[in-house]
Amino acid sequence: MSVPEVVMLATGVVGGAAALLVVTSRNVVHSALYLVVALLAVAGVFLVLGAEFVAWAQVLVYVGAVVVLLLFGLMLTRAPIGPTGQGNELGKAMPLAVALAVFAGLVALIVTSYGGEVIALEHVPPAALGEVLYVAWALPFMTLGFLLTLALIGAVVIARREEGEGPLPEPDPDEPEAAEASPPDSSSWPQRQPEPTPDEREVSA
Amino acid sequence: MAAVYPLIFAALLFSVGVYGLLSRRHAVLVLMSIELMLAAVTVNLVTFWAIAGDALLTGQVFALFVMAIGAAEIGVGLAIIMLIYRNRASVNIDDADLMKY
Amino acid sequence: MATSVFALEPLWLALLLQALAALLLFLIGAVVVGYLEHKVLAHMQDRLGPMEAIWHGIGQLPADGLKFLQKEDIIPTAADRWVFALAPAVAVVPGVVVIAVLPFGPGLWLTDLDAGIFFALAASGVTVLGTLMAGWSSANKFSLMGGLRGAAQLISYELPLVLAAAAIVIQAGTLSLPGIVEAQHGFTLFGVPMIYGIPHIIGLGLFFVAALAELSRPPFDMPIADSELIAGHMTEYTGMRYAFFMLSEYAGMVILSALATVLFLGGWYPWPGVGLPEGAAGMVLGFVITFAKILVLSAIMVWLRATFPRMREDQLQRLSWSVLIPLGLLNIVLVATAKVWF
Amino acid sequence: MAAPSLPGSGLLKGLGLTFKTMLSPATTAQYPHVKPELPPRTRGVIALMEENCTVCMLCAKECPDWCIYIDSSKETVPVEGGRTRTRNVLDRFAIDFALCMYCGICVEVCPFDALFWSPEFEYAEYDIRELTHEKERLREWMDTVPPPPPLEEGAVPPAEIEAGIAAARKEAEEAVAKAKAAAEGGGEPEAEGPQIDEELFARLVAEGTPERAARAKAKAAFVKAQKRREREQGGDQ
Repeated sequence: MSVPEVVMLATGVVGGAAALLVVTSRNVVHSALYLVVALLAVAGVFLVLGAEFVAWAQVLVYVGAVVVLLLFGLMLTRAPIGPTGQGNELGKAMPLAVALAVFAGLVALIVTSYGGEVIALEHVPPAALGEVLYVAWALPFMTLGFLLTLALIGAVVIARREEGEGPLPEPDPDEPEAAEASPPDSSSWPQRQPEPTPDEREVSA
Repeated sequence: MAAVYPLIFAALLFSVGVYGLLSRRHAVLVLMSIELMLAAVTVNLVTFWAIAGDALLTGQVFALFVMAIGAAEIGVGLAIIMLIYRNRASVNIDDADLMKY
Repeated sequence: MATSVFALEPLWLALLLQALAALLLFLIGAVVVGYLEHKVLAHMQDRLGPMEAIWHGIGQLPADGLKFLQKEDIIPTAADRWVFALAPAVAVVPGVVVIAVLPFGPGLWLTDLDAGIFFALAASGVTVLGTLMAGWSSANKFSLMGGLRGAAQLISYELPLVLAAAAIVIQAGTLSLPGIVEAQHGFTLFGVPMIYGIPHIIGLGLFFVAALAELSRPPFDMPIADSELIAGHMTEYTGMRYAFFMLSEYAGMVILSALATVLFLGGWYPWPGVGLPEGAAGMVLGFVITFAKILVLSAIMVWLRATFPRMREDQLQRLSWSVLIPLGLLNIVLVATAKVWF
Repeated sequence: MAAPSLPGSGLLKGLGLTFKTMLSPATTAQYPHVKPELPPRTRGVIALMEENCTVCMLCAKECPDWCIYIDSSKETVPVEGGRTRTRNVLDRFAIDFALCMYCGICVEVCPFDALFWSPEFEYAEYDIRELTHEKERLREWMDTVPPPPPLEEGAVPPAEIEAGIAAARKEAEEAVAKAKAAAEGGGEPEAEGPQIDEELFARLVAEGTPERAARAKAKAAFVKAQKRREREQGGDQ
């Protein structure tokens, strides 16, 4: 076994285990932290394969920005310490069966198609990547930039709080007793009541 | 180096992502599973580039593209989750069923 | 171009020496800058600062380190133990890793990556994870607020930092840090040898402001904000773990000052066009010059800390998104235009 | 209206100020190496002049913290050719400086000048119980009490001191006079009437003031002038 193979196996095992923990962890924040490990392992695989620039881009974009954004979102919505009840239905047979079937199919396909294939590792300097990126791939690259700008604007538009859309509903001036009768629940973050679902509307009607 | 190692690693990441996507109901976890699947795709792209030895470095370039798409997807996805949370006080994707009826 | 002094055989010896050197540089840099901060800040506030340890307090930081070592290591009951324990390490490790690519003199670098500046920025971006982990796992609302502020701040200021560095990369035509120093050495402005910092004054300002914000140093220390958040994400930490956070802050000052030195101030050369003697003398001289530049930049950071009050969170975000980032994009356009033109 | 300034000039001004401060010498006092220069009325610790204490207990009673502990006993003193007398003996006088809030009421109320403020302040202890200091220690601190600060230029001296000086002088003068008389051979001292300020008396009478009132005023003026003279002489000594 050569050095690259050992490194590849090690990163692969670590990354695979971390990925499994991402989807099985009962704590969402832990999931996000395991995702960091999995993505770093992916960067390691890139390094072994000789794609240095892609590896650092993976670290910069995924670990430095995407996971931080995910954690940020998690903490903004709800920052639970300890296991959370939401979305932790483990041991479902169906997803497990589907995932195993996908894995088995993919492995069978890989082994039959690329079983004997050997990669000749070569290091690609970032300069070479830059040359093809800005010459041969210039148009897709610019399109991508345009897409990113659109996504940025779209995200801002979606997440923006509209004028007058405060976290607390405006008290009705006609019914002062109602406002006094129901003091805000101090245990929960002040937020708008969820609208009744159509079923409830039908029942009340 | 044998080509199967990175490919099997990618397959593992992808199927784990599939499992997470199907079994978990937490919206952010679903996003994470999608990220795992995207990472599997980038690993595949880079591996196939390493096997084929493309002069245009197609695999690496596409891996970068996938990363950019992933970042954009996370941005928009989290914005949507924030909005749902603000309106429904829940991050369970089963609660976001207003358009079903 | 010179090769690294660490390019020797066998490989394991080279690796061991590199790791040792990185750790040593990390610690020495952090301690020297820490002492600088103690003294400069003190004199700017009409104080003397540490005076007792050895001579004029030069032993103060090692003494503090010893004190931290013997402190009790407290983990709050409600804390998430593993995440809480790991967070300081996550904050420190990127700093040690980045040291590996920084050139401290001709041949005085541990490794010369082709994508050196890119790697340095990527790795230093990981530090924010430590802040977030610490903030969340402490089970303390002040810590959580500090962690959230830290994450928001570091995400928004990573962009101007990278944009400012990108302009220099365009100018130098290489991502390698020693390569940038050498390219700068041959740079002339209208026939006069010039450091990048003078024509790229916008980039230098952007880089410096963004670096201050990346380090959460005053006036951008909202994540720590001792008057409102106690110590932000570090509130619950004691002893060695707390010392790790302090160490990562000081080492961060060294690293970002060193990056600014390489990108804008000519690296180990006293001035572009002015060479250094060959051999060991040149190495020592180059190291001294680099370190002097790093210390001057760090002293300016301390100076800003002593002068300016903390900004408000919304002002901070506005500064980044509506001033620095547009300015950074404009800077790139200007630099690229100038590069093509001349 | 202030003149419009360049944007950012305020920031530079601030930077300049901190830089100037850095270059100016620091104001830090290097305390353990350099002793601080304390003002004369520093309230460092309370010292006891044991000899002056009469165990009147006023200080202990007035202390808001009840931090003064006094024990005393009666002692009989034989007097030659008379009844024996009793007097109070101070057995214990302690101040708990862990409780003391340095209000200084005990120093103020002491009618016999037994308590003083001393500028001594280095009496920290590792154990809070050792902050209760007994009369021996309090007496030692008496040596560090500075002399009262000199009076201001032209200030009126305290009445009781003046009275004491005047009484002493009068006694001395009487003794001198007596001795002189004895030396002259027992001549009766001339009984002098009260002296008056003749000049003022003449002027007041000329102005039409009743003689008795004028005499009283002139007498008061004379006494005042004499006192001033005495004071000036006292000040010279």
